[in-house]
Amino acid sequence: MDLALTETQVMLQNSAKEFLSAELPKHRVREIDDSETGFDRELWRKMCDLGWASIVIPEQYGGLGSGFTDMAVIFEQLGYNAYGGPLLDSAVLSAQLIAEAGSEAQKKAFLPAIAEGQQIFTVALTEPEYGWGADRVKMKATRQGDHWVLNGTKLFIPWAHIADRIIVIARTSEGRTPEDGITAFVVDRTSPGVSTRLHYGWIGDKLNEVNFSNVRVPAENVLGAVGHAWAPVEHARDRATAVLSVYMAGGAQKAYEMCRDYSTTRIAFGVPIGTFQRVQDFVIVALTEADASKWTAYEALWRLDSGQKDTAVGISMAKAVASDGFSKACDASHHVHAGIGVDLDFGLTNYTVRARTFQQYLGDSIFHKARMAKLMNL
Amino acid sequence: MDLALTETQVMLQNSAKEFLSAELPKHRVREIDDSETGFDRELWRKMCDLGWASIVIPEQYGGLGSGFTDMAVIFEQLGYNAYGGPLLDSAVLSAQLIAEAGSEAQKKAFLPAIAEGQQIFTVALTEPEYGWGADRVKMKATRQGDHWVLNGTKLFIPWAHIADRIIVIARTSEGRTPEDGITAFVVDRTSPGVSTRLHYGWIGDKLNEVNFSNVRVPAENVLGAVGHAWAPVEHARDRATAVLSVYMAGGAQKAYEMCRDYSTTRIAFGVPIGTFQRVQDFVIVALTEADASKWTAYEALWRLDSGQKDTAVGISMAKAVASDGFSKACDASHHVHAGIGVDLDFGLTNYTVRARTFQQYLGDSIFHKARMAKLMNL
Amino acid sequence: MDFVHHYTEEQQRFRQEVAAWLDLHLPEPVRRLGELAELDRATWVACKAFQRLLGEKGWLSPTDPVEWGGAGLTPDHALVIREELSHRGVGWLLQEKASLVRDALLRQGTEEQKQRYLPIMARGQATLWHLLIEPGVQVDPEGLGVRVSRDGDDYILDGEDRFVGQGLWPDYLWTLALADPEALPEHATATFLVPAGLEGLRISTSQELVSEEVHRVVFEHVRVPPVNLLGEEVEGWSFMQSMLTNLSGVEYPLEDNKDLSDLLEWARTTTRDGVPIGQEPFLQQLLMEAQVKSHVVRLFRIRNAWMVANGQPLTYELAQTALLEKQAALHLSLAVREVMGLYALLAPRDPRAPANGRLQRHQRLSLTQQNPSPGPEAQADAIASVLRLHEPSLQAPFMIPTPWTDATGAPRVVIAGASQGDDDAI
Amino acid sequence: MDFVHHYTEEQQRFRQEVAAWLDLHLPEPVRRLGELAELDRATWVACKAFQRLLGEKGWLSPTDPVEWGGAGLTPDHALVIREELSHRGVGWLLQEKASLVRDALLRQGTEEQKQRYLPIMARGQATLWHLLIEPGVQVDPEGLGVRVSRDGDDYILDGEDRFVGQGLWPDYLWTLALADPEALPEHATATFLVPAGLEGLRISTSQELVSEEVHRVVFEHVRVPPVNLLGEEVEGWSFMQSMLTNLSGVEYPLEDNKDLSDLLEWARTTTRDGVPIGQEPFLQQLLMEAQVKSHVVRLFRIRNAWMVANGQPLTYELAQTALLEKQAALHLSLAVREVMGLYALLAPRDPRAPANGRLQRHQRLSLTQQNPSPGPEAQADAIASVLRLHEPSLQAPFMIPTPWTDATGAPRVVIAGASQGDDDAI
Repeated sequence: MDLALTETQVMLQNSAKEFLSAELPKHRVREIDDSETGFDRELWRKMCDLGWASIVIPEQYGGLGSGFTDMAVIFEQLGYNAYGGPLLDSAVLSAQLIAEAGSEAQKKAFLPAIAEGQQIFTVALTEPEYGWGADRVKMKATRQGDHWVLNGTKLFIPWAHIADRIIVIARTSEGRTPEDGITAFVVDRTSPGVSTRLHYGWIGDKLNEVNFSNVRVPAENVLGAVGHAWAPVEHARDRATAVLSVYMAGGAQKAYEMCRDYSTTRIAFGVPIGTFQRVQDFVIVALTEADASKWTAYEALWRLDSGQKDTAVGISMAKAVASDGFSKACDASHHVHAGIGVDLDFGLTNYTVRARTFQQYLGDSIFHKARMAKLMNL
Repeated sequence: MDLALTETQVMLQNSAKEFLSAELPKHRVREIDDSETGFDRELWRKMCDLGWASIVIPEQYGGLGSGFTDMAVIFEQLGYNAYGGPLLDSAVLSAQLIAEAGSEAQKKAFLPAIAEGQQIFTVALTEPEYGWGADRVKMKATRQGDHWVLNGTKLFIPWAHIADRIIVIARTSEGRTPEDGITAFVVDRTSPGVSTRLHYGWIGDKLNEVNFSNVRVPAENVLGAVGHAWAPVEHARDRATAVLSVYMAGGAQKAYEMCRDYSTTRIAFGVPIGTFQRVQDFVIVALTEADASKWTAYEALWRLDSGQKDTAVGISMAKAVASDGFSKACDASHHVHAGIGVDLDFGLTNYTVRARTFQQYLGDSIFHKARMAKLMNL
Repeated sequence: MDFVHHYTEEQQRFRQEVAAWLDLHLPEPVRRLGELAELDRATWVACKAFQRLLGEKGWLSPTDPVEWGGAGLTPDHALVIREELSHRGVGWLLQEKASLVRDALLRQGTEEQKQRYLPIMARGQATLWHLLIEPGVQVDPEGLGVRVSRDGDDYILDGEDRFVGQGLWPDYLWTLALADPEALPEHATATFLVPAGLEGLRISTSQELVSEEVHRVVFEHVRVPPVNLLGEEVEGWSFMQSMLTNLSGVEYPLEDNKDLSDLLEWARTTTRDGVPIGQEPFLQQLLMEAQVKSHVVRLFRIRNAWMVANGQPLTYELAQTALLEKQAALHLSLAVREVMGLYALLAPRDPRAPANGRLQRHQRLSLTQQNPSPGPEAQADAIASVLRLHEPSLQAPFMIPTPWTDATGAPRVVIAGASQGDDDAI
Repeated sequence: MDFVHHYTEEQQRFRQEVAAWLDLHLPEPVRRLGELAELDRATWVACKAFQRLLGEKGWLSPTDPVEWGGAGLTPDHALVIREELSHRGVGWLLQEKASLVRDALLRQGTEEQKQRYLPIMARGQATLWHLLIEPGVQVDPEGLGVRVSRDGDDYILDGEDRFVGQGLWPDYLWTLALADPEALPEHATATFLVPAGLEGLRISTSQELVSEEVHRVVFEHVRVPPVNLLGEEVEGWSFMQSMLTNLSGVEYPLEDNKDLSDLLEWARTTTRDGVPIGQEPFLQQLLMEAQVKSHVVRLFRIRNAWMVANGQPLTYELAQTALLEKQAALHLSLAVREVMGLYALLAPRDPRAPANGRLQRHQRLSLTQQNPSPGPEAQADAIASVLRLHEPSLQAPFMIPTPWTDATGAPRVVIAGASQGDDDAI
């Protein structure tokens, strides 16, 4: 039994703390969020120079080949600072999908570029009939000679507007199960027929509608076997989900700390408001949601890194906890902060909007609990 | 708009308050609950002498022909005192089913006896595959000459052990829908082949397992048309559900009052515990659950009595609110009372055990919310 | 019992009259206005013009005497006006919160002040923003942002606070100002109706999650003439209490919860593999729970209005309703996300936004609607206080008390160094 | 990181030894005992006999020195013993709560008391009931039921309070007794280990929702000799704190939540029209929510034990875990009812009862497990206190403080009229 971080992990944590507190004060987060693309290429470059995009990419493809727990230590700090950019989608989700399903040539072509941050990848899974299961993949790809032709619409695709390549999950045949007949295609964002449009809304990540109109993709850009992409997609999604859960735990931790600190400094009726049991109860909710998110996520990562059984059920539990917990921690923090909390300059809403968004991203609590039930033979 | 009780209703309320505070102090409730049958025939006689069993039975059959709101005023007080006995099952559920589905001869034979309390009826609906929908009625009745033969088991049947007659809901044919092919039979409890057994458990009403082994029922004891009993069963159940909801609101009100009073009298750390916001919050939960239960139930009764549209959705909402609310009010009251609340002499558990039981009886919150959704075309 | 309102034939005829008048006079841009956040200057001018038309009919204060700009109508007629405006989505034009100030003026203003303010307010010639204070909630005087000092006959206001009101700029600001931060909380608080054209007033642009009706106003040495003081110098709390305990705003609820019905409609019409989302059992239960909460809030409001209409004393009811309403809003916000997924977050500008993005607005609004002053769930305090959970001996019903009212609801006013009012009650 | 415990080969051999011994010596009636409520005299005698056997091996206090009746083993060996007993459903025989009293005696008892009590406790020759007090929760001295007065050298105990312990009758009662109700709360509270055979002791029969482990004990002029006083006369609080802040009981959790796994199994195997109930989407979500809550409690306990084992200071963690555990119990209780319907309420005696009626017991237990002293969620108080939410300046971690410990965790003891200990700290 050992709940301590390794020395390497402590180093990663300290360097991330130092970097992010210098580079990402809350007003910077809002500036970047409010900018046209929501993407700061210089910041991205610095993050990649620290090696953050390379951590879980195998050594032979230019990565560090480290465990997901190492990656998560960084992401906990990113969550604490309310900014991740395309790191999760490119360096975890896309990279894992390529590492799992890609051919040697594809791995060599894509992974080093991702690891160095020279190329940004994203995965396009969800569609207008929104949902995270294989049954929600309806978009069709049809074979024409040595090309595939993609037609259809993907919604809520993170960072597609600045991505170099989009891994499109599409249906190439109808199988006996929804999982059958799904194929993954690596598509250049600048290919003719690809168009992206940023979604407008109260969204804590940059999501896009991506349209595909007779987009021709060479057959060699298929990742893995035609019709059998779902298993690697699910594996890659699981890994990204575990890392995202820690990101969310970091955000919940900050939402907790903000309300804890505010409750000791804000004076009402002559005393710190933390004197009032009602205020205390909200602080305690935020604390417990943050702790629950953190420990379920790290346990899931340990299962992943050490090859335990029940890895998938642990990851789904972690995401279910983080999906509910990050939002609840923010709600509780808003209760304590009252009026000041909804002031956009104050900083708390940087977390709330991400809690709302990531509650959904890669599957919400309902999706993951249903998955747990299935995995537990319920 | 008029939320006041009528003069008659106020009279009924006062007389019920007076009677019950004299006849049913909390130690009497426990005595009766702990007795072998859980039934006090003398008390039953007195309640019937006050006319309580006759209120919603039509005048031509020996009843008062009053509205369900009148009946509910009595039941609110019964709930407040944590005792109803077989009044709901006999004088509301069974009587309404007979009034709706019965022939003139059946009404004349049964309703006056119910109205005077000379006979006690109950309805046997639920089975080992427990549930409150038509799809849960599996027990078979088969025709043999001028008789029907019943075989099977009913579970959780209130007061069957002291009932004179049991209205058995059984399946006489398989229809296109679960509602088709259900028939209601009036069965003497003493008929050969009928056996009842009280359920053991933490149960706030006297429930029985009832077994039917080749029980012969004369054809004239079928209530209404063979195969078409479900609609009247559902109507009768709706009426009983509305009345039960008010009973539960009365219980929630008492659970609230107990914790409100206790919070002002119990001293801890030198002050009444009601000084502490955490205690206050539980008192407020109990109060709000009691109020919500009361007003949704009375609105449902008003819909029923005044023949409004959406009566069924109102009733299901009332039961959903009362099912959740009565239990929550008791939980909150337990929180305030701490150790003393779980002492069986103290009286609070008289309410808690009923909250747990009636949460289920005639359908729980899940069942009624699903029904609301269907009625609202969701 | 009877849970619906019945109208007389005369009132039904009046409804037709109001409807016909509205069809004729309600300007197109006002009619089309979806979110107040989209209010531009032209539309705001149209709104104000229409408000003046309403005011000329006396319909902005229908039950007030004609001499003060009202229409001298019955409460039932007023209800008809509210209903017809609300059905057209413009009930907010009635400025109902501002009417609380008008009522307080009517009761506590000087004759000169009544003459000066009441007619222009009733006639829709003055847009009023008021200090953000929740009814029934204890106010911490030290939390007040605006301070007042005396300079000759005039008053000088300094500081910053949050105000609620419509439009881009008000005509008047109603505010409390603290005269002496060193004094006991109840002391020396004054109420002003400040003309918004005075020098030194600045509406700051701090952005909030939902900024449309809450404004941050900065007072920089604003010189206010004595005529803008309401009541006496030390009657600030008293005037505020008079507003907060005013029950004329406790009226029967009108519309159903529009956000919830949008959500239900979306769940009915949006399918997954041909099955409406509303038929997914878990989401269905969530939706019905939201429906139940919304309906209970509605019933509580009916109860409250009925009690007021029938002269029954309110004790905990208003605070209970407000508390439940906030809890229901947060629950609905979660239900929207769980039912709609990421669609819940799309704004009106996004072509994929369901229900014109109203539910995305609800996501933010459900947070801003929580208690705006520190100390969460302040309504719970009010309920506990009125139930006297900390005082074993008293159980009598009374008006919502705060430290600044006594058990009869009468204001307690104490001036530093002098005694005024019922000193024993403190 | 590593979330499982790894055993050495030697420890695995020790496990085989323990298992073999248990298979040989665990009496059949004890093995079959489902609910403590069903404990009859014969079974209780068998339990006590078996406890003595365990004690003779030193396994009731495995890590204690052999001289005090322990087995001088490592914590890992102790864990093996706990696990093997728990797997057989008889972990409760270890009397772990009583071991807190033993540890406190070890630290604060006189030599004579250690000689007198420690060996018999370690050897299972004494069944101990202790006053019902929750760890980490502030105790109101005025709420104590037992009062003490002096009569010559002896002490006289009077009053009534609730005690926790196994069996039908204890050998000793550990209690706090208040010497002077007029004095300040912290004053003059004494701790006794009262032989249960003394005259005037009565175990009253008040029935509770779950009565198996909580007993009401009446003291009627019970004369207690000085040797039964623990520590000094005024060290009652100090002794209690020493017990409550004892971290030796903070160990890695063993079994999964049996009630929950019973419920899951029932939902897997019970069908409606051939479909397992656990596949109904709404109930499935409820079940998984219960699973999540249970697992989070387990992780928190692992975290706590790991922190203790690694010498990290605990602050809010124990109270947080206890609070969450109670909330999870109430949630599970609701889930049981919603999933099982009326089956949830059936007792073991009913032939239709699922899971031998254990879930019906959980219905009641979830209520009795809530805070037993007035003032709900007292754990929340403890968390808020340790987080110092009301004190802006301090954020240092420290042991769970109550008014009777200072920030370093040292007990604060003050005697009426005299000063002792760190007076400034009060």
